[in-house]
Amino acid sequence: MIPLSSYLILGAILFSISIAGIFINRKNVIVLLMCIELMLLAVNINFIAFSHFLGDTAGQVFVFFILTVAAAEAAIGLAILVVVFRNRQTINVSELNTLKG
Amino acid sequence: MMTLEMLNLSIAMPEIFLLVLACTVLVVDVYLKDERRNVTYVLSQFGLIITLILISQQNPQSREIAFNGLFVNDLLATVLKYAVVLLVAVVFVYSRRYLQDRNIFKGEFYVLGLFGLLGMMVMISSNHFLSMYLGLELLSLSLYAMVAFNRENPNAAEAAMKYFILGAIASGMLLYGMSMVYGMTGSLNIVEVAVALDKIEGNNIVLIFGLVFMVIGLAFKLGAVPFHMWIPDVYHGSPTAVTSYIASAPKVAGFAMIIRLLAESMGSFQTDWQGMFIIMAVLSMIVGNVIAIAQTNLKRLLAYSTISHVGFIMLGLLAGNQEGYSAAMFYTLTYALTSLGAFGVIILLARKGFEAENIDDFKGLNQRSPWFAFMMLIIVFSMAGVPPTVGFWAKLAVLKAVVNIDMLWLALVAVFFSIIGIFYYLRIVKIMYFDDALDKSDINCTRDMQIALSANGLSVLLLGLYPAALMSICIAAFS
Amino acid sequence: MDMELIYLAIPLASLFGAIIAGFFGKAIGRSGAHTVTIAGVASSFILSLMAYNHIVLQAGDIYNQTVYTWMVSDGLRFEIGFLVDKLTVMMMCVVTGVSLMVHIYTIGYMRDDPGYQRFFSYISLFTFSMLMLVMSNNFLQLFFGWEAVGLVSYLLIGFWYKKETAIYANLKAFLVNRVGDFGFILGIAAVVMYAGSLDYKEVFAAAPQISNQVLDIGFGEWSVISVICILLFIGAMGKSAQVPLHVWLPDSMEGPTPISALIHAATMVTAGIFMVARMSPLFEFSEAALTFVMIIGAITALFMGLIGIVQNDIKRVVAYSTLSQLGYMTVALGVSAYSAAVFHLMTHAFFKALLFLGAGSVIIAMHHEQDMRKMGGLRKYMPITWITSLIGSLALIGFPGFSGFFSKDSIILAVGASDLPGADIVHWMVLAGVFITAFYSFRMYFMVFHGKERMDEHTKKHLHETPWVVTVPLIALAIPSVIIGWMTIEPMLFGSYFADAIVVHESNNVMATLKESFHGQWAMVEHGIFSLPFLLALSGVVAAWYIYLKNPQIADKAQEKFSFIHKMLDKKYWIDELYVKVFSDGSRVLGKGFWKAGDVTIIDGLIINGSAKVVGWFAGVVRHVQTGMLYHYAFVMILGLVGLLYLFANPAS
Amino acid sequence: MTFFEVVFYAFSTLMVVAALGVVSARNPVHSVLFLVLTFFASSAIWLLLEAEFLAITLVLVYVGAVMVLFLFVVMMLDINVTRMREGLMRYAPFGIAIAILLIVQMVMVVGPEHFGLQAFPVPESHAADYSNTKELGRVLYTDYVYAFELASVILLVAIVAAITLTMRRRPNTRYQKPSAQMKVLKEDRLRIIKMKSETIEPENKQ
Amino acid sequence: MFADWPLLSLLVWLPIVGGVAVLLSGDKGGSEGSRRLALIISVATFVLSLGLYTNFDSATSAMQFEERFEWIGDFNIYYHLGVDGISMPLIILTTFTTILVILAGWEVIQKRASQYMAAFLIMEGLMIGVFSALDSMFFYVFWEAMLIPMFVIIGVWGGPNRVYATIKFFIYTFFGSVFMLVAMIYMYYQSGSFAILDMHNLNLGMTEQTLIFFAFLAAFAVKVPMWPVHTWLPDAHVEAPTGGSVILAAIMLKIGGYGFIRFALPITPDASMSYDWLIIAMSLIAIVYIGFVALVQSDMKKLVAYSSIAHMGFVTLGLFSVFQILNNPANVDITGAVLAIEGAMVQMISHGFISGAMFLMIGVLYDRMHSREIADYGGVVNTMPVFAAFAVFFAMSNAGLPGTSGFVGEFMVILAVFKANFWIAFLAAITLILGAAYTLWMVKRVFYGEVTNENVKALKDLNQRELLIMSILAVSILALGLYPAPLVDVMHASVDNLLQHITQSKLP
Repeated sequence: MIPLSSYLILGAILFSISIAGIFINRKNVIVLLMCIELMLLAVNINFIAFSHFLGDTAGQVFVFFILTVAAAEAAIGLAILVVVFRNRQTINVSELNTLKG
Repeated sequence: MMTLEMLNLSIAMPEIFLLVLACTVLVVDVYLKDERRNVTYVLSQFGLIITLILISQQNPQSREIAFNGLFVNDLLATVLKYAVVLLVAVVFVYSRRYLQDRNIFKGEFYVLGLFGLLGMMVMISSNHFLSMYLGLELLSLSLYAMVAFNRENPNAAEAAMKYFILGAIASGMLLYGMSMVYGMTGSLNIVEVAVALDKIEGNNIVLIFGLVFMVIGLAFKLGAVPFHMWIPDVYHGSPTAVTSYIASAPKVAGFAMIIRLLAESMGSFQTDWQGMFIIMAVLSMIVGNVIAIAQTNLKRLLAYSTISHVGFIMLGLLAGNQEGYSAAMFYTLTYALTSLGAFGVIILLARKGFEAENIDDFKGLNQRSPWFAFMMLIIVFSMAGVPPTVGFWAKLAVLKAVVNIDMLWLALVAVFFSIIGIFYYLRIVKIMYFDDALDKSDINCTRDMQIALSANGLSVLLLGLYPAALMSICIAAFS
Repeated sequence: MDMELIYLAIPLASLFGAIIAGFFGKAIGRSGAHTVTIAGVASSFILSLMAYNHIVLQAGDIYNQTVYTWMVSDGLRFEIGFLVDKLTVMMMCVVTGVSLMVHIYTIGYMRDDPGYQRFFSYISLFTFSMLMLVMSNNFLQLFFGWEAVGLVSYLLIGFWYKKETAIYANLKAFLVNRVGDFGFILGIAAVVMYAGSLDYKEVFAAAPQISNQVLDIGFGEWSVISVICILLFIGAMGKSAQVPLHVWLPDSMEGPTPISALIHAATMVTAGIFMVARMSPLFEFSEAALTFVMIIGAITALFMGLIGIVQNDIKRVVAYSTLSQLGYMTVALGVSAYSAAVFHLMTHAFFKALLFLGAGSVIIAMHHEQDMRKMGGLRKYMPITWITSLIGSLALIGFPGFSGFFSKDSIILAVGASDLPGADIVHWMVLAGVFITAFYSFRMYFMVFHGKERMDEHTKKHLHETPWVVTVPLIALAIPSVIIGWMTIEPMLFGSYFADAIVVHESNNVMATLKESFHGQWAMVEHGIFSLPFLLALSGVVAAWYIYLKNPQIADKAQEKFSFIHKMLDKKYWIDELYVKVFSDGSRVLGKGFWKAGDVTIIDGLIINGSAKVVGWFAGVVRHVQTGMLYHYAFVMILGLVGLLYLFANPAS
Repeated sequence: MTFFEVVFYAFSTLMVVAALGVVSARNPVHSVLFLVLTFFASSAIWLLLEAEFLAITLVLVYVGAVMVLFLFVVMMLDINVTRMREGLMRYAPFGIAIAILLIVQMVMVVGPEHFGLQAFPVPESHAADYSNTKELGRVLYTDYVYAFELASVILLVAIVAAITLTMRRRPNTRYQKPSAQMKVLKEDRLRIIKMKSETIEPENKQ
Repeated sequence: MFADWPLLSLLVWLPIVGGVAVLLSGDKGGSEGSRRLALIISVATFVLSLGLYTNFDSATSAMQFEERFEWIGDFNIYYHLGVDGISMPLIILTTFTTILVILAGWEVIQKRASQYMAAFLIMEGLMIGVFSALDSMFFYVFWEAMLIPMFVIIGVWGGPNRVYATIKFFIYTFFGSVFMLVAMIYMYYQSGSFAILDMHNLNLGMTEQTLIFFAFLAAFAVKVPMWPVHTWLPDAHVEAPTGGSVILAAIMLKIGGYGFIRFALPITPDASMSYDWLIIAMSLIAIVYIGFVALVQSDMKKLVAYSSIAHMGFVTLGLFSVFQILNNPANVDITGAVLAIEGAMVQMISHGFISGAMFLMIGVLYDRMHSREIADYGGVVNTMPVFAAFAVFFAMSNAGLPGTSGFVGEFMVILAVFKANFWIAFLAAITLILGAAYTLWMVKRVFYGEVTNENVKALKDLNQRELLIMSILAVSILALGLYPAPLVDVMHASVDNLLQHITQSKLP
């Protein structure tokens, strides 16, 4: 029997990895986008696990919409990335620091 | 079986109309030639007026539920929706000329603006974590796109990128928090959650754990320290028209989100999130006011000032009672209005190829246009909280709420940092009134902009002279 | 005629003249100005004489009424009112009389001055102020008049406002007087505190009860009445130029001569004497205060006279003589011989005014040359001035029969009769003063009217007697200088003239002692010829004659031999220098210190601008937290998350 | 160890490793591929949780569409890969520390203490004829119709935004306008002008 | 006349609305019209304010001419106006001074004259509002709003260093007042009302009183200004245009003193009593220390500004010596407490006239020479005899000469504080010397002596307008000095009432 806590711990580990990824990645914006996908995945695991253990479909419905939104987010994120690249010829995170102070 | 009647569509009329409007604008715009783009503008404004009328038709006596509990309409929602629609309409007025001058006068601005507005209205009216999340994303996605709207501007792109990444992290955290609450209560419906939480005895670590994540998501939206880092860069990098959008209506939506998620659903954990809010409020007032002093870019300065105002809004919220909520609501509404006016003046001064975003660009404004200098004066003093402008009453209401919960020290901290704050507000007035104009060119702007900006400025003054009506609406919204 | 109206009209007539001449001076012209002011003062004088007639000769009722209530606060009535008794009426006559003379004299003296109307306005205003002072029945009005005469004195000393020395002198005069007023106002405050009233009558009535009280002012307990009297007397010291507040009077000679005569010899400076006499019901209760008064007076009388010896400016000699004579009056006050003091005040008013006007006459003739070393032998050229000045000088030295004799001898006798501690030393001091007075008076007289004619040719050619407007007042003043003492000594000193106004306690009553040995004026004159004071005076005259007329080189030799003493006297004991260094420079240094160190450096620099700078600096530093780097932003958010989790969702706690 | 546990731990390990790969791969293409792997593993775990529809959606929609989009953009932007990844390890220790701190904090809460089998017993498995898809589909169009509509709007916004931001009209691109071509009239193309006939005069008349 | 008019509302709003009208009339085509309009409005306001005096019932301490409407019902904030014997004279002073200020700026202000006039009119309305508001929030609104026009006046029409001065002025004052705001909110929750009179009847514990007292102290001490928070004043005065200086000195400073009377003393009497030594010490420092500082100023305006601080020291001294007076067993029949408070009040009014006159006087010189440095002048009497006469008169009243209004208040306060303590009176009386020293020394250097430079030689004497202003002021100063009873009489009842509040312990 796999207890709920195992799923939640898995989610927590994924969440933490994604956050660490955002922090340690200083070069490529795309990886940041991927980290965000990871984070949403962690959330989804949580929801589905809860949904399963609670016997309630609401959690799964939520995940369904999270997936939808994540797709839309990815689209916009990549679009912005393209705009940035066109303007700057780079997607290096360390170079995106004109706005500061 | 479900029937259409059960959805109770009539109370969602404004949203439905707005959606139709946005789609119509989208479609119509495709068929318009560039020189006839004004049609899009007029159509949007016209639609917004109808939306306003529709909202004012709503007269909820109590909480009215629609869409199977995903949607709620109450007085609070009606008032806030009215405010956001109005604010967005004014933003559209302000931005037309600005967009034209920069060759980004495109229908998509209005489409995105309207979709964002829809997102805000969904948030305001949401009675469910899901609709809240979707509303938030609808708004956020529209905003991300609008920030990058001027594709030729590298700063805008950079701002959009930062906003996007940080915003996505924040909504990830919000979701994570929601998932925990869902796990503990077995429901995503705000009312049901509240009911379930009442049964759980206090100090449930898991719920507080979830609460922390949710609070972070909310704090990010408002821009409270330490989740404020996006604000200066986004305000600065965005086209001023978009900044004026971001700086006004979404704050109201953010406020609604906090009320729905924290006050309504997590009300029984008020003491816990109060603690978090105290920390963030104090930090916001310190960081916002102090860093603003060092700014030379007006948009950036206003961004930091926003952060400090968020601190004040949170003061009201953390009071956690009707008085505090209504004070925070009053504060939010009037601040959105004031901040909109401030960006309006910046837009007013901008010209083709020239962004009037440095403080020095305001030099001698009183010589160039005494009237608009006066408007800016009112706005700035309102931000500083000097009577007889409305900003004073907002601060008073909030301080009152804080004093009433025996947190006198918090009130003292707040007023202390507002003294530091006054320093940079005065600098703006000083620049406008006491310095000679560097650039003596006339300010020409469209008539509708003049009227809107004057109305905006004067309303800050008039609300200051007679705040009672708005105040009692805010109080009624929470009774 | 209703006496109340007369009393009201006396000061107002002068005020009217002052206002007309002051505000409409241009319109009415020069002659208009002097006509209207002289008319005003003359009516004051005549009305004063009528009042004298009413009060003294007809033995009419003493008038003590409120004119109007200035205000009432806290049950304390602040009023303007008149007290007209014999003391007042005497002062009124002296003031208006001398003033009238001075007005007339001014027509000649100021003939060519562009500020002619202004001058008349000022002196009329002065007359008004002085009358208000002497006629007052309460402390408020007393202070009003007190300060008003100070104001006019300020205006008049600085009348020639282009003259640097004059405007220095008037500032100095006002400030030194203010030091006196500082004490005076505290004295009034003390009176209000302990007597609960400003009215003389009520205060005097409360005096016995006050005299039992003590006041703790930090170091030891003081008798309240002594504190009050000393404070009031500090006021008198300022106005009557007693050491150490005497420094302004010699400098005040920078003003036109008529005002030197009017204000700085005859009337204003005697206000202090008058005030103390008026306050006799209070002073009588405090031996400490009386002793203090006496000692101050003696010091002034002796040491200021000494300075007179070395002065070469004709007016300054008279000024120091005035100081010295004021000292005599003060001594008299100190030994409770108030009547003697007031008597001397009156006689002195006439002969000192006469001396000043005489000096003024000389100055006119000498084309505004005041240095005696450039005069000499004027007797031939200006007979009237010569004679009247001689009369004045004789009166001053107390030549028997002249008015000064009666008053001064009485004072000396009174001091001799007093048994206050230190009275015998003071007695010797005033006796020494007699010699000195005679010496400097006649030194001046000889240097001016006798001996070699030391003036330059041009001046000499134009020397002639001054016009009638100048000489008539001289004559008019010379007459009372001779006779007034003879006429009034009996009622004033030994009669009941001041019975209502002056209170003397039995134990202090020196005048009663004197009265026993008084057998009429003749007897006094006869006795006076053989008395020590006269011998001293005579030797003073002879010494002056010998040194300055007969054998002038002695003076130079003495000057060389006693160069230190000469220098000390010439420098007036360095008191001016001391004051300038300590008070004037000192307060400027202090002010600069307070300002630069306190306001500019600490408050503004450190606290105000400092905190603004710190905040600004801090802002400049903190803003760099906003690095612009996305991962830093994310990091801050994560820190926030970790922090909040730690604080709020920490299962370990 | 039951079959379910084997599956769970195997895929969990795979998922964590893949996730680590996402954040640490030097080449973004590798990152994307690791991410795909993570999604696959996750899909398997979701199957354990009887969320069949979502599991398949994840694979189809996410891996099939979104990840391809990612790959597409990575390729398109043609980034200097080696330069992009340098310096990663400098901050790694710090990142790992943060991650571990966070994991500790989170696991202390979500661990067995609160979410063990006592608190949340494993529910009964659904019957064989239970259709997760049908169940979801039923609520999606009834109870959650509002959310569904909103999701559609969000997708619309995403489309609008992506087009607005990235579509470029190149100024030098030439378009054909068939309608305009069709509407051309002769008069527009051909202009007949009348002029005097010119005759060339000989230069030297004389 | 005016008996049944809503006089106070008219007084508050007529100038404000009038000011807006003047603002709108603009400067296009000359400012003559707006100047006239401003003058008419200010005179009308003054005439109306006289209605307060003529209809005033000095027998009662109750608020008169009361108007009370709900303003912000949810917060219990009322539009509540009313005057008593303490505020009424200050209102008349305000309306009076405004006329002079309008006149004083008549020709001098060429730059944006309509804005200038409007600013003063609006300011007038706000100041009247401060003096007549009976609801603490209403009061606070006026109190703070007042800063805005003043800020603009100094900043726009001020001298070279105006920015520093005006920001300093604003922040200083703002700093003080925000703490008062918190105190007021706190008291609201204690009394359930923002009405000032309700706060008077509030019982507060010692700690609360102390905190509230210091909040009030922060607000009012800055305004008065008391040492050591006075440094904004010299800067503000030096940089302000003449009219600004006049309003600042004549009225704005009074608001601090008024605040002490209206708030600090009656609301926190016990705390006031236990910290009276602090206020007295600060006042005495203001009198002595500032007196010395004034002595060494080389800038005329700075000198007069410092002298203002010293004179205002008498106000606070008078107000807070009450406790010592009441506790001094040596006092017979007349307590002196009333005398002290009335003295402070009279000092405020009189300082309004005198400081106004002094600044106008400096303004007259500045308009001609564009210098405030004493060293640039000398012998002005030679070229401007009439003006010099006025100057000497004003200087004398500044030095507290009897017969001028400057004497009355100082005299009353010295008489009263003597009942408190000999040494307090001793130090206070030093002003007699110092006040005369710095004022007359300035007069000497500026007016007397030979003409030393060409600029002075070219000076023209007063014109008709200036003569009018100077005469009005001189007559007022003289009238008040010769017959202060009409002023003092209206205060008695209110001061008695105030004393009752002060003497009654508010401890629960």
